[in-house]
Amino acid sequence: MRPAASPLLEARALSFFRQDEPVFGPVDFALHGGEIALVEGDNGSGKTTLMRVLTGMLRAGEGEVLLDGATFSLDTMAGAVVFLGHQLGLKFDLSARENLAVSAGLYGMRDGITIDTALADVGLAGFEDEPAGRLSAGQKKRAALARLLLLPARVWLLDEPYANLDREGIALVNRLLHEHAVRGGAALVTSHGAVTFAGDEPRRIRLHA
Amino acid sequence: MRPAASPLLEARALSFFRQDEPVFGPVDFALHGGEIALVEGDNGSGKTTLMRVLTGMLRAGEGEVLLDGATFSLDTMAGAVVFLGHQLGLKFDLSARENLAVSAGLYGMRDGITIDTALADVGLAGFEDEPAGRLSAGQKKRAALARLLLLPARVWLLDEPYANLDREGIALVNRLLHEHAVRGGAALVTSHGAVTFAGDEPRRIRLHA
Amino acid sequence: MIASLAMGGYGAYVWTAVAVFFIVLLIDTLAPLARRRRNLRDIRARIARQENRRRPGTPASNEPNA
Amino acid sequence: MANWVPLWLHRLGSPPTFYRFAGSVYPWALGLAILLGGVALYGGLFVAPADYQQGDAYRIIFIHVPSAWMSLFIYGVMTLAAFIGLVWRIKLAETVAMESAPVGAAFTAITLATGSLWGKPMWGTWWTWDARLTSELVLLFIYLGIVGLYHAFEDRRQGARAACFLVLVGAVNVPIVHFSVNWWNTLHQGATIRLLGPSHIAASMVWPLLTMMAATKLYYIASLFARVRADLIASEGGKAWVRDLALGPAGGGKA
Amino acid sequence: MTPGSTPAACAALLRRDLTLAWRRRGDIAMPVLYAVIVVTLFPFALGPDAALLERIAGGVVFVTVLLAMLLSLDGLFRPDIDDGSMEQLMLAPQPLALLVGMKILAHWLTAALPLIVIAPVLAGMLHLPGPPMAVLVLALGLSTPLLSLLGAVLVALTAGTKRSGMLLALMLLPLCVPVVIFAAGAVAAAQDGLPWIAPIAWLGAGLVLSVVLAPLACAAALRIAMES
Amino acid sequence: MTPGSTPAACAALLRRDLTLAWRRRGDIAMPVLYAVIVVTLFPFALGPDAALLERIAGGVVFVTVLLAMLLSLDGLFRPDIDDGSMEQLMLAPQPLALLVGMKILAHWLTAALPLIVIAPVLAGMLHLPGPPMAVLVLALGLSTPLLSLLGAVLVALTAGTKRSGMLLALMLLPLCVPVVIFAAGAVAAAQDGLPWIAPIAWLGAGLVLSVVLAPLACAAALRIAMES
Ligand code: HEM
Ligand SMILES: Nc1ncnc2c1ncn2[C@@H]1O[C@H](COP(=O)(O)OP(=O)(O)OP(=O)(O)O)[C@@H](O)[C@H]1O
Ligand SMILES: Nc1ncnc2c1ncn2[C@@H]1O[C@H](COP(=O)(O)OP(=O)(O)OP(=O)(O)O)[C@@H](O)[C@H]1O
Ligand SMILES: [Mg+2]
Ligand SMILES: [Mg+2]
Repeated sequence: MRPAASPLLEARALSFFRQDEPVFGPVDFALHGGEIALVEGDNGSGKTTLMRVLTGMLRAGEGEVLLDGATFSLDTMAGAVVFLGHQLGLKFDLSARENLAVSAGLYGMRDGITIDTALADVGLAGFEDEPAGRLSAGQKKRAALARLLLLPARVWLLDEPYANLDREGIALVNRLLHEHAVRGGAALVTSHGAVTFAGDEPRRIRLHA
Repeated sequence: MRPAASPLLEARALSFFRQDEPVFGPVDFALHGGEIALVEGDNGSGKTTLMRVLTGMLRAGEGEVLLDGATFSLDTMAGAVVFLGHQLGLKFDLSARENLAVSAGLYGMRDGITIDTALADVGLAGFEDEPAGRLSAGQKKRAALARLLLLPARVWLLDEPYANLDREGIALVNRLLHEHAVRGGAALVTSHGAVTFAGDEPRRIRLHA
Repeated sequence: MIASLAMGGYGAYVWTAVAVFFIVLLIDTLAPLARRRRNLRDIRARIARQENRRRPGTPASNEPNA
Repeated sequence: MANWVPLWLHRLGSPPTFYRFAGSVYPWALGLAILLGGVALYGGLFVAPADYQQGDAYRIIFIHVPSAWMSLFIYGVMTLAAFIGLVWRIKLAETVAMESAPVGAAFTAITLATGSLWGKPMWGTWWTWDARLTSELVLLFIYLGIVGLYHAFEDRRQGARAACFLVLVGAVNVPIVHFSVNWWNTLHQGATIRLLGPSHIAASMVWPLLTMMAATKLYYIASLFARVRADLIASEGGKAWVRDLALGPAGGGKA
Repeated sequence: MTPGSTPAACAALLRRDLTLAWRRRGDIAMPVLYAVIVVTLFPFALGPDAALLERIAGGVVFVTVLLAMLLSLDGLFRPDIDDGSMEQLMLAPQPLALLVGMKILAHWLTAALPLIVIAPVLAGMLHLPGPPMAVLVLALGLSTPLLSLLGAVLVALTAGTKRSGMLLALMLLPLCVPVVIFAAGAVAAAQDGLPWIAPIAWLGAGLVLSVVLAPLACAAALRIAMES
Repeated sequence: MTPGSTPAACAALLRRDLTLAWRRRGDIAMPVLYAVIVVTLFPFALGPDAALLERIAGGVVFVTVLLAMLLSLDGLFRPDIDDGSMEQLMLAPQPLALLVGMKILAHWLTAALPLIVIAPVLAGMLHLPGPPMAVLVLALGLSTPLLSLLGAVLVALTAGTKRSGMLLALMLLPLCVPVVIFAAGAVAAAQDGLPWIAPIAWLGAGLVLSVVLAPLACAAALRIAMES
């Protein structure tokens, strides 16, 4: 684990405006390696919006995002962050294995892991060659979770990773998060608070509508 | 409440095949007025598929579906069933109010309710004129739930109504279901079992993958 | 006067051109004025709605039921 | 580039300031435009003598040519504004570029219509596919594409940025329109009217033309300002000054 | 009109589709602009020879209108299927064929009518003279609803597939051949001063037939498409 | 090629797009069939006069190829944006312009190349003789990548909007005008036995310029499009 001098991901007085109305108020947090934070908020409180601002896809209204102590921008820091959104980024015509191969080609691969072990780890053993479009809603989510396992990124931004998963799937997400923290990574997870977050008691960031 | 002689919705040895493999095994159940059943099953166990078979959208492989004691078919029975699927059927360019007006025009309206009271009831007061596309994921779901309130259909088929909702939203779904049962309606609800079903203890139908 | 209006037989062309000029520019003048009025009306409606959201559920609210 | 540009623009670019400024200029610009336009038309249609070749049909020139000039001039203004808007992210510049487009499209449409109306008696056809006519038609499409792209976005600011981009891409067409008569042999006449050098036509024809040119420029300013005001209200909807305006006694009334 | 009755349902659906079109009124203008631009391309590609252009004017305008309608057809059922509205239409207590008929009507009003209005201008740019122009408008008035109806059946058939735009074009174009032959034939006949009533009458007959049959076929095709 | 390096990323993306195209190889055939059918419509609409058809052959083939490419352009970025893949591309450690360039290359290979192959057949159907045919193929070889690149920039601009198909046509066609004039002009010159090198050289110059600039512009436009 690296010295936690500068936090991996930091937001300073971050806010976002739509037509001059704040979607979420100024948010401050600092995530060091090994930390996981849960962003909670009711429907419409701006969780998804916050995530997109953190990836650099939306331009922050005020405040700034720092990655490893440096101002984050898509050009300089790309590759350090992996994002799992409402849209999973799976090509329905490619098999789960092929989908992961593309991600690995783009982002590189963590040492000591293969695509097939990652798929087995998320419970999709036997579905490797099934086109992603034929998987059920929850199985698709699992395939997307396998990406997290595979890629070397140290910061995970997960938007509602629990949605559509059964109990076992939720436990899986928690295990992945735990292992990631142990490896020294940081993760920000949103949830509308209806599912119990079963891992170690995490940091909580609340958004208010 | 009508005499519960013949059940409102009945499935007899119902099953569905994809490429000759059963997606779900033979399912039997009978829902009388005032009854609510929860379909549970892991990811990929066929809950969505069962729902689509029940609406008549997919043709049952074996077995049959009876509505009010008569064989169900799209032509004869339409209007008695209202279906809420993964796709909510909202037009993003129309306001919540306009969306409901279309549904009311198509299906008719229950007595003693107006579109605005239905919207207020699901917590969207003040959002009536907002284009549905600008609502957050959970707010969209609520707008779709308002349809249930408005339409006179006696059978509700709800596919994962709890997904994307915050705690208050889940309570809302339970209240709607309860009121529907009291009025003598029947409802079939799927859930992947990760959310606690907080209403009166319902009937449970389990699907196995 | 009549003669000059007839434009030596080309009156139809010249006067249609003048009419096109005025009609197009008239529409172009009126459009933003109407839009400004509509925008102000929308903003008033939005303010009213936001007030409504702050004090939610005035009609038909039986929330504690759940 | 020097940073006095953003500084200066930021000062005038404060939306409420500009809103008030535009509101006070608007009636003067429009009034003067109508006045000058009336004088020019009177001069052109009744005072100026008939052309020895074209008879009275040439009088369309007093509408056609100033409109044609405006159709190009406005695109030039848009290009400049779009560039400033994209480089320095100045909202007002984006707005000016976007709100100029409909006015430019209007003048382009007028040019096409009056050109056709002139072409029928002169060339015996409403339309030919000569270089200047066609490039002017393409200019209309570009204007419409810009307007369409701007409105296709849910988010106005985002739409403005995308459409500003398109403005820059489409700018190549402007020199083509202007120089087409020199580059290709066409039916359309070349620069017969010289503003400075000795011109082939009588002074009584030149002054209405110049007056009309001034009138169209003023009209452009008036229309642009009215549009920018409408746009500012929509895009600044959440700000206090707009709320005050909306809730104000006369519902905004005069600014 | 009590809500839920058949007239109310038809009115609600028609109003919905027209409102949606109005909200995106830019999209209504698009087929028109597309047609204008395609027609404009021909003189560039062929050179500005007026006699040649006049000779091909009728044909080019028909082909262009056809292609413009084709592009807009893809949006006839696809959005409703994608957002779940189609399921609601199918479960509604009204006959699906009727509801589908309303959707086709709305489509014709928003996509084809503006094209008919602009067609004389396009033909004029290609130097088509006045009298054939009247026949052109008449032929378009009969052939565009025919294309809407035929197109709707095909678009319903392809609705179950992911990307249907091209597939649709492929399936529709052969069906359009007779329509194009009759319509362009009528204009050509008018241009040459020959009688042009017969082809127009054929178009009319085809239209009557398809007004009755197409919505039924369309509803059946949609049922199949939704079974996936 | 270690995974994550720039060549590996480009290869992975190119392979992905080509595999996807292959999985839907029906869709590759679509533009070709579309072009075939549109070209076939002309003899029906204009009558089977061989001299007339030969006169318009070059122009009609160009316009048709252009329209066919236009239809396929819409699918260049839209699916990636809709399913969340675009976000992954933007967050990847490689320069976006390069990745976008790969996507454009894949698009040209799958959408334009088959059209170039079929074009001589189409021109033959319209009675275009042999020597101008060679010029036609050459002109297409230079103008289709140009169209892919220009189209990609515009399609990226419209990517943030809901429905882009028609808008794209409106924006692209003015930019195509010079391309069509030069390309069809070269064929016409060859048909008349005049020198045709100059327009071809212009096309080449335009192509070189846009190979360099278009991917950059495209990446910038996509950034704007994703901000919604
Ligand atoms: C639809 C048809 C026509 C179109 C689209 C058209 C377009 C234009 C444009 C764009 C200009 C401005 C060029 C510039 O400032 O660089 C222009 C100028 C002019 N047009 Fe036309 N025109 C049309 C028909 C005609 C006809 C029929 C005549 C007269 C026979 C005519 C006479 C002129 C004259 C005298 C000028 C001023 C030239 C100069 O001083 O630069 N135009 N036209
Ligand atoms: N594209 C958009 N345009 C305008 N407003 C939007 C848009 N997307 C979201 N909003 C608004 O922004 C607010 C925050 O939305 P967001 O999607 O971030 O909420 P959320 O916290 O993710 O909610 P949920 O739990 O329902 O997914 C909501 O009030 C919503 O209405
Ligand atoms: N269009 C399809 N084609 C082929 N197989 C499919 C299709 N849709 C679903 N399946 C398969 O059918 C099975 C049941 O899918 P279904 O969507 O009904 O599951 P579900 O119970 O709704 O799961 P979830 O909780 O994840 O939504 C899954 O194994 C899935 O792989
Ligand atoms: Mg969300
Ligand atoms: Mg499901």
